[in-house]
Amino acid sequence: MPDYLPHTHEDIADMLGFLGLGSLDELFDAVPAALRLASGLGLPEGLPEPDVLGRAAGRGAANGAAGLVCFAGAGAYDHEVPPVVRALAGRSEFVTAYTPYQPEVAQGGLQAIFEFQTMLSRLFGLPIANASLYDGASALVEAVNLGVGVTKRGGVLVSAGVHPQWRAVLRTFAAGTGHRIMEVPLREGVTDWSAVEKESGIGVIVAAYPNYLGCLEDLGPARRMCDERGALLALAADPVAAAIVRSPANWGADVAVGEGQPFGTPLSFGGPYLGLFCCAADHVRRLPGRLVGETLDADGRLAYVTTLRAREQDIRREKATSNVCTNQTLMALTAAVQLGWLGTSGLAEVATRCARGARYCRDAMVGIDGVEPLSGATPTLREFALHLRLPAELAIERLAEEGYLGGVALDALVGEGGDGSLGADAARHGLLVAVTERRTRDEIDGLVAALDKVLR
Amino acid sequence: MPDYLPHTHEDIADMLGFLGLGSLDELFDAVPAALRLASGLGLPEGLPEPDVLGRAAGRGAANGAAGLVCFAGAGAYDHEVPPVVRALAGRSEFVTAYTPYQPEVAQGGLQAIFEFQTMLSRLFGLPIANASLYDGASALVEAVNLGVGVTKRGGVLVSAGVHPQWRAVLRTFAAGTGHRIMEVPLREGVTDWSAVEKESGIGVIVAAYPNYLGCLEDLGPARRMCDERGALLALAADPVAAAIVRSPANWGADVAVGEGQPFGTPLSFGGPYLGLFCCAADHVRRLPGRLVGETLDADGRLAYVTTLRAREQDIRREKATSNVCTNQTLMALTAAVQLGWLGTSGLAEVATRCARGARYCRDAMVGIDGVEPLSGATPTLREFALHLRLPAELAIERLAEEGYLGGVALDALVGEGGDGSLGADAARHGLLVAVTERRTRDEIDGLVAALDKVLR
Amino acid sequence: MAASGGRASSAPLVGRDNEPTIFELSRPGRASWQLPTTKVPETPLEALVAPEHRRAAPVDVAEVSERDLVGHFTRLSHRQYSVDLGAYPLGSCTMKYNPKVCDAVAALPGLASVHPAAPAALAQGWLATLVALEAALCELAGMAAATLQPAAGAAGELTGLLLMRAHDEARGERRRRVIIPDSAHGTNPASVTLGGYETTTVRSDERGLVDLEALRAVLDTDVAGMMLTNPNTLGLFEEDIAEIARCVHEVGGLMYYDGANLNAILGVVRPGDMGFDIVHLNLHKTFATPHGGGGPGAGPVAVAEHLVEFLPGPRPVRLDSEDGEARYGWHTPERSIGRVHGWHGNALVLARALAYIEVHGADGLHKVAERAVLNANWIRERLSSTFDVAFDRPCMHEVVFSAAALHKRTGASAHDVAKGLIEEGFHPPTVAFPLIVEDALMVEPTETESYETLVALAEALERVAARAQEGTLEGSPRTTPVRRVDEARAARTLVATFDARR
Amino acid sequence: MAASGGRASSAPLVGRDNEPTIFELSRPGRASWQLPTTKVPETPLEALVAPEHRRAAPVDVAEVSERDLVGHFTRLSHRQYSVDLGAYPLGSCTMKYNPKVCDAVAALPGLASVHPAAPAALAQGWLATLVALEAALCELAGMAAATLQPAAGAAGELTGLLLMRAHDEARGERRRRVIIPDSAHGTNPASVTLGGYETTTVRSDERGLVDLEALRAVLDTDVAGMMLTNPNTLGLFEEDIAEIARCVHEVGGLMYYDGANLNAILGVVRPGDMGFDIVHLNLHKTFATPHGGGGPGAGPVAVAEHLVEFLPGPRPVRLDSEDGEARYGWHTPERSIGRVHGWHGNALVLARALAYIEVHGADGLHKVAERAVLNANWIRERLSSTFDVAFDRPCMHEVVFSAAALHKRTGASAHDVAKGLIEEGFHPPTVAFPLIVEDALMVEPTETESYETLVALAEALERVAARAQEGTLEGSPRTTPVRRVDEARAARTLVATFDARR
Ligand SMILES: Cc1ncc(COP(=O)(O)O)c(C=O)c1O
Ligand SMILES: Cc1ncc(COP(=O)(O)O)c(C=O)c1O
Repeated sequence: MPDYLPHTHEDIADMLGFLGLGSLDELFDAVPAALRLASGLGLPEGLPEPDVLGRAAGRGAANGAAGLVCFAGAGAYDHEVPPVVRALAGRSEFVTAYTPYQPEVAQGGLQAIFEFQTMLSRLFGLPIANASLYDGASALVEAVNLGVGVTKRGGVLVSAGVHPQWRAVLRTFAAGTGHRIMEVPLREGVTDWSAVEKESGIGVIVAAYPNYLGCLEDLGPARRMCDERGALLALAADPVAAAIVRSPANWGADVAVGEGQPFGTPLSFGGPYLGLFCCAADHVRRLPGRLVGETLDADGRLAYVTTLRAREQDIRREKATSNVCTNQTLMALTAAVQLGWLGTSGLAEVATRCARGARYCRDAMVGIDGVEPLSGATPTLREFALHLRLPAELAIERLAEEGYLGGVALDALVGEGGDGSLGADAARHGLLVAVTERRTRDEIDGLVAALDKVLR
Repeated sequence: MPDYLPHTHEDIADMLGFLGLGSLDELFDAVPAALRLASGLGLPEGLPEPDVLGRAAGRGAANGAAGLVCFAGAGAYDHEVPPVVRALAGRSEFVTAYTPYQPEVAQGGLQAIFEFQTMLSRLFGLPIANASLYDGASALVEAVNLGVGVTKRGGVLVSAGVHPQWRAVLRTFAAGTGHRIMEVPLREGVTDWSAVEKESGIGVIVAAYPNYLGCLEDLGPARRMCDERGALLALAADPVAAAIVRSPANWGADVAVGEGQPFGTPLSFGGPYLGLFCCAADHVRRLPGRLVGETLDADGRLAYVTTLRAREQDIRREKATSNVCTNQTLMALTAAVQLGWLGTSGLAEVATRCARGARYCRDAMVGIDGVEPLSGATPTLREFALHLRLPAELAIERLAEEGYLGGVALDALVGEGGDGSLGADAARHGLLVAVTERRTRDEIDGLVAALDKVLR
Repeated sequence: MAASGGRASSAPLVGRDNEPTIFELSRPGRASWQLPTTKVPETPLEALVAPEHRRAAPVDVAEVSERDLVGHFTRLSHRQYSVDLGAYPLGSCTMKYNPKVCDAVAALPGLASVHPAAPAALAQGWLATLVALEAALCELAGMAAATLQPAAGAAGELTGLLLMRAHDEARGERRRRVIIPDSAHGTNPASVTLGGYETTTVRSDERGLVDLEALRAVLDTDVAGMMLTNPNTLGLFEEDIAEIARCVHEVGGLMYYDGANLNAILGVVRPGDMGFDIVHLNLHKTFATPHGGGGPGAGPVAVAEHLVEFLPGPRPVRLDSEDGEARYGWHTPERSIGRVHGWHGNALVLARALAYIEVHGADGLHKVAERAVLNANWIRERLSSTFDVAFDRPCMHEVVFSAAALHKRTGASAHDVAKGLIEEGFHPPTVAFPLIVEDALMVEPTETESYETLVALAEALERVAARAQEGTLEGSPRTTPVRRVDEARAARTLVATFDARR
Repeated sequence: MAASGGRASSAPLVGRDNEPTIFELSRPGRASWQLPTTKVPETPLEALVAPEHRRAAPVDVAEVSERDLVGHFTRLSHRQYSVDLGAYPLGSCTMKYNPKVCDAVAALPGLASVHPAAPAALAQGWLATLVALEAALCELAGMAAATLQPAAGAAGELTGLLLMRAHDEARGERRRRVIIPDSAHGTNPASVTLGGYETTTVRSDERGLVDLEALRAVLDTDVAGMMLTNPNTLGLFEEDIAEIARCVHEVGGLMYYDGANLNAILGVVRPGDMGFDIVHLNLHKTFATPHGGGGPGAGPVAVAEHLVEFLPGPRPVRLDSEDGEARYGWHTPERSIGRVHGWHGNALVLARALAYIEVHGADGLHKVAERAVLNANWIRERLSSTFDVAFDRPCMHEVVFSAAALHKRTGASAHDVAKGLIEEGFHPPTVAFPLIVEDALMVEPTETESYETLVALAEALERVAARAQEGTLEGSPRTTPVRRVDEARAARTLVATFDARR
């Protein structure tokens, strides 16, 4: 059976002859014999493509969730991705290119990222947007690193409204950088900034908008605390909600990060996603990741190129602003295509439809016996948290039997036993429900009926 | 909801203003009012894309056959089409191009067709291959037209081994051209040429190789009859089988036609498929359809262009060799990609695997009680016909319940009551079974067991 | 040594070299194919094919690695213009943008993987698709029923002519002539011949319309019918259509509508209402099923009530059902002319067209016509001082200019203008058709091109005309992978395969 | 008026114009989006978002028709080089051909449409995928377990350093230094800093390998570990690796393997067997998950037994089951350093890599290494008289040349050579890396390029060198959509959005 290697027997003989070698094995003479694998790899023999595709399809079929109507969110959303976006973003020129080290033959990708940067800058209201980071969580880590770098203060106040898994990632990486991460609890779904009034040495304050329970918080207090302490405000913003709510810049954010998955990337079991990163112009020389800029070619023609490369590790090495090299360019390009498809009106329409669906769903659900809103009366947008009579994981299991992925159990996000502001009971019984523009009234009504049944 | 039309209100106003018109309606002033649709079309309003895609998917789900393991053939086969072929043949440059009227910007498509012509010419052994016709049946019609045109004799002997539906198409179009189509019956699965020894005025003799029952016939008698009468031999050849059996040219065919679907085109409920057409060099000026040839550009560089256009209807009008204009170029290009992927060894391998599978399946099936081979001991290749104790349509219905599309009922091909050589009983109880390289031993064993069960 | 498949120098992005053929990239011993593991016993070929049937040597197709296969065809794709790259204002061809959702429909496994001989019970979704499309097309054409079998416009024409014939014969007649205007597309007369009729050409008058007097002069009871497009191939609406139809019907002839130009009148006026009896529709033109570089298309034929009994069969039909649920089957009309396709027509093309119709709906299709006609008239007006408008009246969805005056003045023909336009980044309009206009340039912008694109196209044509004036057009195009090709040489030397090259 | 989206003049096929930005194509009132019919009550925005939270005006993204969107991005794609167009011999980057079957795997709805928070019971197929991939990677690396969370190589490095730290701390230690050779990739030192360590650079000797004496001189109990790629970034195998590992282990340090170059040694020698404790693998290099113009990739980290307890969690694991059927769940190690990704890593990239491994199998992966090394050595030998080979010993999968002599002789730098090569139809090799080689040209042909392609590449580089000699290289590239770009200007003027343009 053929493989992907073009070498014929004659090729190999010719090439070895040219090299004065007697066998392919001699190519590895530099590898000490004692270290070499004596008996080959403990892996099966290769399978033909159709068999491999069949296996993968079999694994796909074993994912029960793939067939369910999706009301799960928590930072990953089931949005419409039209065939036209898939076709364009899937063009092999974009998919099989490397990082644009030779701009003369990479104008296509570079321009698409330039357009992405512009769109994101407009969405978040900040003048600088980079070419992507790994995901929302890693973007948050970089935002904090930037903030600490600017302020030279390692204290970081993080609202407990920030996605619990992002906070976990932040904690992990703080072990290396030594930042002091302090969490600010939620009360009735909004951050209780008063709880940390006394903290000092604060370089960065982090909030989420809307927060992970879906609540729109007043960010005035956070901004004021920043002003008082000379700290930077870093916002984790939902980029879809941003189409209809106040922008990070409007709240006075110095850095805004987010998860760009909703812009054209399928749910994909969590990745590859798209870390969004924007900042004020002051901080551009500390920007993590790549940045595409405009310039001229030898003939004076407009051209695009990655710029301010002196920040990056291939030049600054240990003094680089970040270690990120390979990022998520294809997802950024996909977002540019998806946003181009949505356009000004479509983006607002999607956000509005999400909010409508969520409102409709929430109103119906809080009417069910055994369901309470978790965040009290705080306004929510496209997602909301409920307290169920049953443990949420159990409810989700039963809803799956009815054909719905009914949401995300808070337990699964914050870990059993809750986290800080979310007590063990709330975590255990908390269900986060998200509604996108794809969900129909029938589907919502169906979920509501199923939940009612499940809770009986 | 947006549509695909880019015109804004301002655009329309501007453009109408430029034209001195007051409304879009005035654009149609030339259309007599009495004729115009007063009340609009009796069609529903437009649906958004996702709804339309959902509907189509719903219709797809209503096709039970899509989920069955396919042993149906009769000229349409379930062959392997790898992702790489789909990706390349699906590139939008190929899909959304027009017929190459401007060769300077169509070298890509033209060269691909030039390569297709070369591959087909090598496969069938004849020097000239055109750029495709609608399907195998239409290619046969054109072959007969060419033969009658060359010989100036309207008598056409057609073996009953030619696909019954192709023969039907031939009869339909003969009503226009006035050819006298005479069918030559089969006996024990092979054409009984002796039955038509006395016919005169014969311009073309048509045979199939293998014939539609899967039998490999000796074509020597047909060729001899042609030689005796100065008639042309037109062969309907299976292009996959051709990889391992004698080529049309080798049998002395003047024209060879076939159905090219097996080369990269999915089953597609019967279309778009690919009419293959090859002929001897003598007849090139009577060739139907398009032909790509090589030439030079103004700088002396090799270039491709459609050639001998003077045969075509846009120039010769009523004297054209054929009326075919739009053909099946994309399928021809797909075939070039698929054949490139298969290559010399893969093409032979596919054919051999089909023959192996068919042999294995046939051997097992004829052992079942209630099953007899329909064509006696005549050798078959990738497909074979059986006589079942039950009506074949009933058997197929029951096999479907077991998960198999068990074959094609001869009835469905020849019409109830049989045709010529195939009596009503044989037609009713005849099942045509095809095995491609995709069918596994387990699948074949499963079908055999199911058939055994069904016939009990 | 074989040519390198790794050099991208044939891709216009980096170079202008020729792309080697796949045969030049081929190297014995390479391969790409991979086939599933089947565990079927590996009977040797010798035991499968008797010597008298066995091929002597394998077919030498080509031997390349998957990597080189991909490089080769990707580079070829970059040497090919397409709608997705830019405007394609080819008159008569209706090269509009094809919504990608239709590709997604055609790729659905539930549609694409169905065998055409699957019993009706197992293909209900397909039958429903075909029945729905037939109904929609009939509504658009003002007809009673349709066959979806014909694979392209020309196949539809011939089918229509055979229907005419069957109709004749059913009346015990044997009419011999079919009338066609001199502006007609070449497939019309070619089909007439294949339908067993003779073509009688009727000339166009100074309006660019059928000359009524000339028509009346050739009408008699030997006339089986008349083929017409309306708007005609000059982009003009045949205003006298009612009268034409009346005259043809009066002698017992049938009216055949060539639907290649239906885009102009969707939802405005219907062929049936104009008096036509038989209509073919080019789904690959009007209903945006992409043209594939030369096909596949589909050319369904719709007919008035009195011809339904002759339609090709088997036809997809909705069956009576007791439970009210839709059930579909096949039915062949009593006096059917028979099959015109090996199976059921270009089914996936039909599915695309239905999706296109559903997504547009009644209102959307009407808008298509409006905007197509608006665009064409804007271009007509804008360029009327640069080129001569062939006929001095508003056009429908396309407009025919004549470069004859320019040609005489500057030596630059319509052909030269076309080559110059390529350098400006546009695919040229249709040239040299229709035949009755000297140095014709036939522009069909289609409704999917924007106002800005029209302006850019007009400006580009103006620049080209200016270059003609300067005498600098001859070397065009200079920016394409190859420059002007020698068509005559191709016919003279006739190298139609790689093997004929040496 | 907005720019025309219908002009293809920016596509190299027909022209050399700039492609307008989507913002220039934009025209108020146009749109492409279509959303499903949901029948959800149309509550007005005002009732959904309180005034104090409401955005004042919609975000002005861009307003284009679907047709112009398609034209725009299709034209942009024609302005982009890619593996599918031709060879891409970027050293250190391993730009091999990516089998299309992996795209098909990643597109499977059963994989692509699964929500990452779906309960384990509903994501068994995904968990099985991850567990299978982890096992295969561990076998290839000679390690005990792995985390699949890191999204790229650099993320893997930092994860590895945090594991080092956790290991230190578990022993009650607080070591401060990590050793890195001067040839290392820039992400290594950058990660060291983020891991809270200081970088100690150790120089390479005249062999291009770690200078053992220099290494011994910097080793002490303050050293947490050493990061190394092997083969190193000069394409050379560190022959003393066993001794290096011994020395580092002797002072209590850990050995970290940067897996960017694993392609060279697949199935030949394993990092674990060389003495490494922590290994990251660049799936987007070795396992042919396409690079996407800059990502996504995946950088799983595999570790030796003694570090398993620190791995990030939650980890996909196979559960004990009574019925023998495989069941999967999540498990977080006791002393886990915590999450390093928002979810489970770049899952679809992981699925691609598994498919790649399955289709190749043990033997196929070994062949990958053999052919990659064969190709690199052939190029090395062939070009050794044209450029200086940086180090005079056989290379592994890539080779570093120095254009320093050429530069001195002709004034043409490695950068100039790269630009000249573009005109020859090849993407250039990596230039200016590794930093320790003056005027470095780092060529990595990869195993998927054929002998013919290597010959063509060598010939092209020879022609470029000859042009350097003639002094005609400076103006290159002249065939690309833009010519040499002014990188300094970009940094000076900093226009990183369309809005900053004016
Ligand atoms: C006016 C007219 N009639 C008929 C045809 C023939 O249609 P087809 O090419 O689909 O056979 C065409 C297409 O070129 C046409 O433009
Ligand atoms: C030697 C080496 N190490 C590390 C990296 C970093 O990997 P990534 O770009 O995936 O973060 C690279 C990739 O450029 C590399 O070549």
